[in-house]
Formats: sequence, structure tokens, C-alpha cells
Amino acid sequence: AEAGDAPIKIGVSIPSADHGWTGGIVWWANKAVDDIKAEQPGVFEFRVVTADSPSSQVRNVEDMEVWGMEYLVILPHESAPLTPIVKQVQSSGVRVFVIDRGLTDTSFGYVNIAGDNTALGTNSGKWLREQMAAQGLTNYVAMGGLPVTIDTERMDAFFTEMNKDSSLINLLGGNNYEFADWSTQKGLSLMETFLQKYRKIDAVFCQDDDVLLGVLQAIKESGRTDVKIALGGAGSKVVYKMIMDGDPLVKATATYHPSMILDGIHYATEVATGERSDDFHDASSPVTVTIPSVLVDASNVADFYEPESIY
Amino acid sequence: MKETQSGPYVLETQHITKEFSGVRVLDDITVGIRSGEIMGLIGENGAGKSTLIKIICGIYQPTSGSVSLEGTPVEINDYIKAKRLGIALVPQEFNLINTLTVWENMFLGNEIITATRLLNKKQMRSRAGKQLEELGMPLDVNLKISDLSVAEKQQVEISKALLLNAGILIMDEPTTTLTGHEIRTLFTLMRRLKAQGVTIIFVSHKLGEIKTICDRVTVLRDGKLISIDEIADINEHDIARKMIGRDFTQVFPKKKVRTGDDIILSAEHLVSGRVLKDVSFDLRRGEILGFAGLVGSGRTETAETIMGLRPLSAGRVTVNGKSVHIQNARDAVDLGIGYLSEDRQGKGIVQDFDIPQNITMISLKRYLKNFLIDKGTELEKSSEYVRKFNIVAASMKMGLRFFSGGNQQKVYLARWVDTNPSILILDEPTRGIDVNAKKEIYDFIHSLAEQGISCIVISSEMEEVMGLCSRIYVMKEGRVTGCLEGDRITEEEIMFHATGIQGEVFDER
Amino acid sequence: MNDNTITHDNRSLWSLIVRAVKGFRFSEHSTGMAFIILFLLAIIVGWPNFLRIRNLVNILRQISYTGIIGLGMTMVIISGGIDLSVGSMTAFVGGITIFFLNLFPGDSHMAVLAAGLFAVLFGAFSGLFNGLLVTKGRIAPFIATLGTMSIFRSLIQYFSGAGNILSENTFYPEVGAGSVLGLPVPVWMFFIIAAILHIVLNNTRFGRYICAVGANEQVARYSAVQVLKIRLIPYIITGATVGVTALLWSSRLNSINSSDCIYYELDAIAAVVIGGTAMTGGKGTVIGTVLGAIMLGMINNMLVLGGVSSYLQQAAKGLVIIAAVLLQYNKKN
Amino acid sequence: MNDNTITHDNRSLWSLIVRAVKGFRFSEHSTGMAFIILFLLAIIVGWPNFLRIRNLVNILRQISYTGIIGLGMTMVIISGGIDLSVGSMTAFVGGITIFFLNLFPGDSHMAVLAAGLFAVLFGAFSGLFNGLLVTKGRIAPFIATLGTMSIFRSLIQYFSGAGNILSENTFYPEVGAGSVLGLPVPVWMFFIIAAILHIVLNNTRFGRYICAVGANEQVARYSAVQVLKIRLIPYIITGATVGVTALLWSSRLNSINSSDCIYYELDAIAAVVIGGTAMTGGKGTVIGTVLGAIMLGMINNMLVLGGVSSYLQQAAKGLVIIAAVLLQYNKKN
Ligand SMILES: Nc1ncnc2c1ncn2[C@@H]1O[C@H](COP(=O)(O)OP(=O)(O)OP(=O)(O)O)[C@@H](O)[C@H]1O
Ligand SMILES: Nc1ncnc2c1ncn2[C@@H]1O[C@H](COP(=O)(O)OP(=O)(O)OP(=O)(O)O)[C@@H](O)[C@H]1O
Ligand SMILES: [Mg+2]
Ligand SMILES: [Mg+2]
Repeated sequence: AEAGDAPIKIGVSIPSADHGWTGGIVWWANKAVDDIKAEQPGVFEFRVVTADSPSSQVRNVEDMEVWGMEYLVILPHESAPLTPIVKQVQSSGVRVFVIDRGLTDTSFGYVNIAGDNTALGTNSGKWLREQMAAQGLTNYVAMGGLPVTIDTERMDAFFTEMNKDSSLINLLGGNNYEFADWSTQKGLSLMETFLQKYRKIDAVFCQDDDVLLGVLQAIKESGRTDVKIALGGAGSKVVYKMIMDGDPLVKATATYHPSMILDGIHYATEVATGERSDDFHDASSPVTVTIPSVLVDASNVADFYEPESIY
Repeated sequence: MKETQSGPYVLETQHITKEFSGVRVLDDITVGIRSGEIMGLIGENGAGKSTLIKIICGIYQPTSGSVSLEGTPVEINDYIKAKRLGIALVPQEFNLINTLTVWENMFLGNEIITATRLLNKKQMRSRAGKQLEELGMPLDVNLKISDLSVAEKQQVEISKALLLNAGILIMDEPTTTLTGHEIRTLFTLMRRLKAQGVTIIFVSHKLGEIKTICDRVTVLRDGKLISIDEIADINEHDIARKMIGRDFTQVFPKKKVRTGDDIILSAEHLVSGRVLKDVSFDLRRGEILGFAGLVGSGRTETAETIMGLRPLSAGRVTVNGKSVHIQNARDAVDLGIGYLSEDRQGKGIVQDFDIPQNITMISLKRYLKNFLIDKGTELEKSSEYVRKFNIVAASMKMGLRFFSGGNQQKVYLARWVDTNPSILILDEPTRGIDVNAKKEIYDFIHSLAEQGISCIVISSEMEEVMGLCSRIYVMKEGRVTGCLEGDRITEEEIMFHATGIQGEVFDER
Repeated sequence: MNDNTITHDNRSLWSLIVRAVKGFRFSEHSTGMAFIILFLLAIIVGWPNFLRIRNLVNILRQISYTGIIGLGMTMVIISGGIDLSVGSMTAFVGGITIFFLNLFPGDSHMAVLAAGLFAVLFGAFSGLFNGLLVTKGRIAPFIATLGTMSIFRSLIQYFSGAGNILSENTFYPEVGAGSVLGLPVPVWMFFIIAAILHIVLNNTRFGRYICAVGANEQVARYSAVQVLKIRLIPYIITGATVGVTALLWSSRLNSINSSDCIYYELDAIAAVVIGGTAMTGGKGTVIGTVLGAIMLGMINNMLVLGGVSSYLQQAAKGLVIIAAVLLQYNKKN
Repeated sequence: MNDNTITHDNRSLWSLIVRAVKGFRFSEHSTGMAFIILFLLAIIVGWPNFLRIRNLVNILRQISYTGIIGLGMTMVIISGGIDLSVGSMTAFVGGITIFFLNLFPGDSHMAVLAAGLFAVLFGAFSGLFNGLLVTKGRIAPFIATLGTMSIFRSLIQYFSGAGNILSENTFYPEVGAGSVLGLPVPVWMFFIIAAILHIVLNNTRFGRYICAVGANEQVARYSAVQVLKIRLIPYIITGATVGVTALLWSSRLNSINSSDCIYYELDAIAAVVIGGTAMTGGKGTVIGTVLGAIMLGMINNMLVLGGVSSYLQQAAKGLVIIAAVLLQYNKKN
């Protein structure tokens, strides 16, 4: 709907940058806002608000509702705590765009631009399984992020895929894996310990490209040559570069890219300016736009690498 | 001792006035101190002695007036400056760090360092030890302050100031917890310092001490300067009169002749910690029982053990004929026992609490109305004590932190009195209390005894135990060495049992 | 208030006002002053939305969760302790409460009532655990509760499989999401508990004793105060307030996530300290904590309403907190 | 160590040992006892990998980052303060240092040297900022550094656009990833700084004064100690140690992420407290902190080597921390 004089108010609620990927979210959100402001000056008014916890994110949404937002783009910290408040603002007329994590209630109308955690796990698992089989490798170690819902989804999908090949042995046994907190440093020290614990490690899956940097550092410093494959995830700029440059260990990554927040904000502005329909709002279930997780390797990395991006 | 010095005063306060939030506690004080003299400073509790001293030491700033040294006015902004100007202070309240050792405390702010700017621990230890020995207190300098008795802390505090080798030494009630023996050693030392040209300001509530050691005496009353006299021109009686502004005579009330026969509290072979080795005694109803002994003889430990504040390793305590197991102070209070600690600062008052809060601390249960504290009654009762004990307070709502030492002590005493004890153990009850108030407290202890309340008085002032008590136990090195009664209560007897040496009697007068 | 105020015969309104103004000690009401200044600032920055009733109610509800815990924390801090575990404990107690609630078959108000009681009791019990470590175990409160912070979080992650615990009772949200007389239930609870603890602190023996113990444990012990007990109970109270918050939060969402309530301890402690309670113990006020919590909420609110750059929001929050405490400058000596 | 130990004439090895054992005061060395017990436990749980030299070196390197900060934190805590901002400050200082390094064109060792100096000075300067807030601003350390924690984090996120800051100097990693005589550079730094601060604490006036100020500020003032100065300097020292860690960490990976070094404050403080330093200030040892940091590292290591369920690792860590402190039971009175 074309607004008259008053700018259209769009609220963007995202987690604060507590690791590399969320840092990327903050960066891409701000980039989207800056781009749009430059292209269409005066049409929109934005609030980009970060939250360090689900409860402070609830606060932020409440505050933005008072501010008078007409559109809400939100990447929930956790689904369950945010669902009631999002549902409430939706029912008061705010158009809602939920990024990445879906809500626990799917009985009202919003757009869900979903990253695909399961696909990340599946893609990673499938690629790793095939690579290992091809090279005759059997041992691998795995690291999760933090014990939260999305992490569980990724890891479950990953292991499901890996377990399809019984020749592969997960050294940590079944689904028992360590958490690297999506932090480079934790990845580093965890890998150091793994390298002590296991005489021979063929491959590492750590699910996140920040963690991967730490893992690689640990391998490098240990001087061990047994590790043949190191697989992260999400698709950071640094890792793309490594794939492009033909890194011996890093050959792929499954995308789960923070630029999805940009897609969400663009979606919202397009609805606001009437370029896209807002039918979804009155529907009785969300419209889901899944951003697929793509496996990026040497063959397609050039399409994904964006040097000016922060992540 | 009598010769008067001429020339400019080494230290002079000129028209010093000090107000705390509008209340004037010092009013136009001009006092000159001559080089190399010992100036006594005396006055009732809250007269302003400590405040005057703190101004000289830069801890407080005067509202108006100035301090000059050798005739030139100086601005002393803090104690650091005062120290630099050669002023050393033995404060009234302890200023020692509990977690540090004796020698570390003595050299705090005054460390000896080596050429490489590191601490010269060896030298500091040995000098600290020597200094203490000079005071007649051969204390292990490696002990933590928290392990010392109050008297020992006092010694450390004095030694600390002496180590500064200052030209002006100010001592705010240094003798309150010392026994005669230590006081005598201290006086010897003061005389020696004086001979070396050190100027000393000496505060005490004991008139005898003033008369003995001082060259001149300054009397303050209600923040006003009353007089400065050569000590030879004035006797104890006059000093007291000037202090309180009226005639003052008899200190001790007449001793009670006979007390009840029933034993209300008895201790049998108490052993506790490393200090208390074997203590037995009986306390009768309505009796005022004394405990004498040298510093560190274990009197305080005895009291604290009975109160359940220290673990009892062996022995038995009987109250009213029933054997009791007192685990903590609450148990003791429930049995009607009260204990006024000698360590007012560390174990007595809560600095941030006001008068009512401090007084009702133990007896608070009685002020409850529907589970809530009835603040009206609390205030009323406290005001009663303020009147009864003559507590000088600007406001009932002021934190005790801002009270003079003696007034704090009175509040502390009121707290125990308010528990309506049947047995009250008073450890150095008149510590830092002026003569007049002392008399009031003595009278009060007496009236307690009259009402059938039994009191134990632990005191380092021999005069006090002797004047007050009908029976005296003497302790030495954690054991009771004697029980004196009637005619046998003499200084000679007490000293004999306290030291094991016949004839060592202390009388400075 | 001030004992030696001269009593006037003239009891006119004017003289009363003059007396009140004169008797008002700025140094003692500095938290109130900081509050007023911040409030005015928020009105300007958040104009015109800040002053809307709806917004003010929102702020109150937002801060009530950590605010309630802050009330208990006030007691702990005055008694000379600290409790870093409250955040994890809230998630833990909330999760276990939902497990408990789900034991009751079918929807029933009785079950909700039982769960409410359970939450408070279980919270108090968890607080007792902290308290025992500190008192009987003689572990420094900071480290003991740092330990239990990990333990509570770990346990709820374990029980929930690092995911959500959902309640099956549809009445449950009535507790946390409900309103009474226009004010949300959490806000009511916040004010009611504040009133109770205010009275406890100022008008009961226990309150007097926690101040004494916090100010000087040794003195308290010599004054027949049962120090260990007095130091223990504040942890139980805090546990109970955690229970209340766990109840309110989990029932509002009808679920709990194992990563919920993170950083609650920081907000709760910040509210207490901004409210003028000394970290060293011995003195403090419940009203201060209430004001402190609201101030924190206002800061957050005005940053959002005012549109501060998302990178600098945290910095702005830090600055305002520091400024709010600086305003209380006079307080310290 | 003990002055009044009787001096024997017989100076045989045996008598020396007997004397050492007799002179050993268990209550004073309880941190050492806890360390030994934990070490034995780690050997068992982590058998056989734990005892490998490589693993031990790894542990040392892992803990050296927060350990170094813990050394500075020891000073702050003994002086009666606390610094919660160290984690954010590390990321902040590290990021700015890389910016600084990148100012120098081309690879040069000179630039690395300059950056090293810069990191320490800039860290000290950031610490000075904290210290001034606490001393001149008279803000409670907990709240002041809680504020600067947000501020530092916010600033580095702002400067880095919430992402990575990469160094362009290929010599830079030689600092943080290098080894000397078989020990990684960070470990050397950890031990060297520990030795220096140990001497500062035990053998200098300043060390004595921070104990005094931490134990009783009032008394220290009456002993002519310049209290404000003494309380300020530990924050500067901590800032400098943060600078060292920032240098070591950023150079190891030749980059810094704005979200790096989160929770460093908790690890640093935990090391200090496990090492036996009292949170209330006044006493503590540098050696204790070294042992405390290593203990924390061992706990992490053995949990992973021993294959403890990852959900419960946090709980196990919390429990072991509590147990380690409980072992020091006697210490408290
Ligand atoms: N910081 C302060 N604030 C307010 N009043 C104070 C302060 N310090 C002292 N006073 C008041 O000043 C008066 C004088 O106190 P001061 O300590 O000088 O007495 P004193 O002569 O040393 O008494 P004592 O013999 O009991 O030690 C007292 O009434 C006391 O309450
Ligand atoms: N907490 C403690 N730890 C170790 N030793 C102590 C402790 N308290 C007191 N002592 C020692 O116990 C001895 C007896 O002290 P106590 O205070 O009982 O003596 P006292 O007879 O009351 O003497 P004073 O006149 O000094 O009060 C002293 O030598 C003292 O050093
Ligand atoms: Mg005095
Ligand atoms: Mg004694």
C-alpha cells in the first residue's frame, strides 16, 4: 500500500552479534536498510534492534509495536518464546516476516523465509559421506554449536545421512558430540583435545565456518597429517575464499547464509510499496519461502563469493 | 618535668571550629603545644578530643581556624600530609588490617625497601619485633592481626606510630585496654621519647595517668576549651571538676556486703583452643564478680567460651544448677547470659545502624507487634537509655559511625542491658568512658546487682575490679590462679597471682 | 523523618511543604532523582510514544520478570552475598514446573494452581541449595552460584534435550498472560512482592538482621544473631522469587526453552545496584530496586523508540547505566 | 618461609624434607591440594591421553589466554574491585590493534613489534578508563565494568561491522602461534607475567597496599596510603594483561571477530577465585590463580577426554569447581 506523507514504519528484530553468523545477520540487516534508504529516500522508517536473549527480543517487539511499526521482520532467538508476541502484533494488523526459524504456532498468516537447518545437515552429511567413501576414510569427529533447537535439527539430519553408510564410524559414538559454541576459540581447543584423544582422525564436521577456522588452526599447529577433510557450514566469505584457492582440507560448505535477512527486508518493502501482494496476512497459515541450503564446492563457489560482505 | 619552655609552639591550633551538618562539636579552640612536652587532653565523652586530633592529623578539615607548625600555618589535607610533616597518630579506634600480619601492619604506609625497590621483609620483621619488645610486649610479629586480643592490637597500634619516628606523637586513649604493667612500660617509653625531644599529645580518661605523665593538661567541655594548666598546679579533683563543670567526688559506690548464696553460674575445668587451659569459677546471685589478670591471660576467652562464641573442648558449664550446652550466643542469651565484648568496633556495634537499631539488636523480639517491629516503642525505649546513660547524640537517626568512642560504648552497654539478663559479663565495660560516665556505669552495675542480677567484670584497670567487686578471680596463662575475697583484695595479692611474682606492685602516683 | 526538625505550631500546608522540602535529603533520595531525570530523558527521546499508557504498561511487564528476581537478589546482596545462578535457575524451575503440570491429565485449574505452588516451592528449594553451599559449604557466593549457574542450565538442557518443553494445559497461560484491572499479572506480582519484601526488610527482625550480618558478620554473631541462618534465608527467598518468575514466564508462553532466561542475573543485579544497594552488603532498599528495574526498562525502551544504531545500542545502554549511577554520586560517603 | 622454624644443625637432605613436610601448612596450601587431587582425577578420567606432553602443553596454551587476564584480575579482586569488561575489552583491543597493524604498509617485523606495544598500551589505557570510573566516578566496580563491557563490545562491533577484522601482515601470527623451547609463546607469557605479578604482589609496596586497600580502605587511608591511586592501578594492570591476551589471540589467527572472547570474564574470575583469592578482597595469591586457571583447563580437558555427555559437561564443570573450592574449606577461618 502506497503511504502518503508519513514514512512506512518497518521494524527489524534480530539477535545481537554474539558469534560470526549472527554478526553477519546484523551486517546484512543494516546493509539492506542502507540500500533501501538510498534507493527510496523518505519512503521508509526503520528500526533495527538487536537482542541478546529471547526475553529481550520479546521486549523489543513490544517496544516497536508501541513505536507504531506496520511491518515486522524478525529472526527469532528461539521460536517458542517469540511466538505469542508475534502472533499478537500480527493480529493487530502488522505484516510479519519471520526469518530462519519458524514459529511454533502456524495457524495465522505471515511469511516465513526459512533457512533450512535440516538441509544443511543433510547436505553436509551427504557430501561428507560420499567424500569419505570415495577416499576410503572411516573416522570422523563432529561438533555441534550450542544445545539449542536449530543445532539439534542440523545435527540430527547430519547423523541420519552419515548413518546410511555403516562403514563410517563416528568416533564419539552415536549422537554424542561436543558443542563448540559456534566460537572459533572453543573450536580450537576442542579440536586440540580431539587430536589428543584420537590417534587418527580422517575427517571433521563442525557445522559452522567460524568454528572451522579454529579447527584448522588446531590441525595446523599439531602438525598432524591424518585429517583429510574439514567441513564447516553456513558459508562464510573466508571459507569461500579457501575453497576457491584450493585449500587441501576445506573443499565445501553447505550454505545457511545470513543474507536471508536481506531477502526478508526486501520482501517487506516490496509488500509495502505494493510490488507484492499482502494476501498472506489474512491466510490461516504461513506462506513459507524456503531458502535452500546449497552445497558450495569448487564448482560453484564463484557464484557465492562476495568480497564486500562481512561474513 | 616542670620547667617551662619558651619560644614558639611546635604545634598550635588557632581558633579551630568544627561543625558536622550544622552541629558544632569544636568551638574556637586555640591550644599551643610546646616542643618536647607531654600535653594531656581530657574531657567528657563527646567533648571533641578525637575530633581535634583528627583535624591536626588532616583526617577532618576544620570549619574555620587553622593549624600551625613552628609558627607557620600549614594546610593538612590528609593523613599522608600530616605524616610527611612529622605527625604520628595512635587512633582511638583500631586501624589495623586484619588480614595482614603484625609487622606488615606496623610498616603499612612506611615500608622499608631495598635498593631494588623491593620490600625488605627481614629488616621490617626484626625492627617490628624490637619495637614491640621495647613496649614490653614480645609478640610474634608473624601473627595475623585477626588472631590478636584487643590489648595486643593496642600495642601494635602504638608501635606502628612509634616506628614513624615522628616529632609529634598523638595518642588517642592508648591505655584503655592495657593493664598496669603495660601502662608502666608505655610511660617509661614516653618519657624516653620526651627526652629525645618528641612532643606528645596524650588523651586519657584516667586522671591518674594524666597527672603522672603529662606536663600540662588541656580540658575540653562540650567542644569548648576550658583550661590549659601546668600539671603541678592542678590535682585530679580539679581536673574532674573542670571536665564536668561541677564538683565530682566518689567514684565507686559502696560495695555490697553480702550476696545470695545460691550459685547461678559455675564453670568447671573449662578448656578451649590453645589459650584456655583450666578455668573454674562460681558466680552467685546478685554478685559482682571480678576477673583480673595480665593481657592475654585468657579472661576474654573464658567469657567468650561461656557465651558459646568459642568451642568448648572440655569442661562443664552449669546455669542454675543445670548443666548446659551453649552452642552460640543465642543459646546463652536464652539462658539469660549477656556479654559485652571488649572489642566494641569489631564485635560490638554496627557502624551503620542508628541508636535504636543498635540498642534493640538482641532484644528485638520484645518490640514486635504482629510480627512487625514497633518502631515507636523502639524509639521510646532507646530515648530512655539515651537519657539514662547520658548519651550525647545529635540525632537518634544518625549512624553510630559518627559517635564519639565513649558514646558508642554506652549504646553498646544499653544493648545488653535491654536484654534483661540475669547474668551479665562485662569485658572492659568502661573502655573509653569518661570519669563521670564511669561513675554512672558503676552505679548502674550496682543497681543491677541490687536487683539480683549477677555481673562479671573483666577489667584491666585494677582499681576498677578492686573498687567494684566483692570477689576477684585472678587468671594467668589460661588458668585461674586465685580467688580473692574481702581483705585479701589488694593490688599485691592480685599481682602475685597474675604474675607469680611477689611484690610487683604497680603504682605510678 | 529527621528527628531534630523543629516543630512549628503553625501547621499550615505551606509550612508543611517547606518542611518537607527542607527535610528532603538529596543524598538519600538520589535514586529517585536519577529516576526522574531518566524519565524526563525518555519522554524526550521516545516522544510521543513513550508516554502512552500502553507503552508504560509494556515497560512494567517487561521488567517485572527480572525485577521480581531483583527483589530477592536485594535481600541476598544486603546480606553480603550474590546469586549468579538465577537466570539458569529460572529456566530450570520453569521447565520442571511444566513437567509437573503435565503430570495432571486433562486441562484443570487445580493443576495450574498446584503448578504455581510447585514453582515457588521448587524455586525456594533450589535457592536453598545455593544457600547451603554458601553457608554450610562456606564457598564464596560468587563462585558457588557460578557453579550452580552451570549446573541448573545443564540439567534443563539435559531434561529438555536442548529444546522446548511444552505444557499441555491450556489454562496455564491465564496466569502469565492475564491481566487484572488493566495491569498484567506479572506487574501485580512485582508490586506485591516488592511491598512484602519492603516490609520484611524494614519492619521485621529478619530484615534488621540481614542488614546487620551484611554490615558486620562478627558483630552480628556476638549479638546472638544466628548468622548462618540469616545468610541462608535470602537465597531461599531469591529462589522463591525465581519460582514466581519461572511460573510467570513459562505460563505466558505455555512452554519453556532450555536457553531461556539467559542474562537474567545481570539484569537483576544491575537493578539492585542501580537502585542504590551497596554490593558490599549491609544496606539497601527494596524501593531502590523497583526504581532500578524500571530505569533499566526505560533505557531499553527509549533506545528502541529513539532508533539508536543497532551496533551502538549496547554501548548506549552501558553509558546510560553508568550515568544513572553517577547521578547517585553523593551517596557514597 | 616460616621464620620461627627451629634451625637444625643437621642439614641432611632427609631433615630438609622432614622440615618441609612439617612446615607445610595444609590450610595455606589448600589450593595446591585441590590441584593435586584434580590432577590425579584427570589422569584417571583421561587415561591415557591426558598425560601426553602434547596434551599438557595444549591445556597450558588453552588456559593461557584467560589465565593471563586472570593474573591482572587477581590484582583487581585483591584490591576490592572486579572487572567484568575484560572479555569485550580483549575483542576491542585486539580489533583496534589489527587496525593499527594494517596501517603499516607491507609485511614488516617492525610493524608487529609496534602492534605488540600498542596492544599493551591500548589495553592499559582501556583499563585506565574502567579504573577512573571506579575511583574518580565512585561507581561500584561491578556496575561500572558491566557498563563498559557493553560499551567495548558495541564499539568493536561498530568498527568491524559485526564481522571479522583481518590482519594483512603475514609475520603477525609468529607472535601468537609461535613456540620457544617447545612451549608456545602464550604459555611463556603466562608464566612470565605470573612471575612478575607474583613479585609485585609479595615484594613491593604497591602489592602490600592493594592488600591493605582491599581489606580495609579506611584503615589504609589512615596509614597514609593513597587509596584512589592504589585502587586505580590494578585496573590498568588488568588492561595491560588484556592487551597481551588480545595480541596473542588476534595474532594466532591473524584476525579477530567482534564476537570473540565472550565469557572471558567468567573464566578469568573463576580462575582467581578457585585459586583461593577472596572475592571480598584483601588477600590472594598469583600462584593460586595460575593453579586455578590450569585446574579449569584440566576440567574441560578431562570432560572431553572422558567422554562425559555434552549436555552435562557444564553441570560437571560446575560441580568440579564447587568441589575444588570445597576442598579449600579450611581456608575460611
Ligand atoms: N563524622 C561525624 N559526623 C557527625 N558528628 C560527628 C562526627 N564525628 C564526631 N562527631 C560528633 O562530635 C562530637 C565529638 O566527638 P569526638 O569523637 O571528638 O569526642 P571525644 O571527645 O573524642 O569523645 P570520647 O571520649 O568518647 O572519645 C560527638 O558528639 C560526635 O557525635
Ligand atoms: N582468634 C584468636 N586466635 C588465636 N589466638 C587468639 C585469638 N584471640 C585471642 N588469642 C590469644 O589468646 C590470648 C588470650 O586472649 P584474651 O583476649 O582471652 O586475653 P585477656 O586476658 O582477655 O586479655 P586482654 O586484656 O588482652 O583482653 C592472647 O594471647 C591472644 O593472643
Ligand atoms: Mg575520642
Ligand atoms: Mg580481654
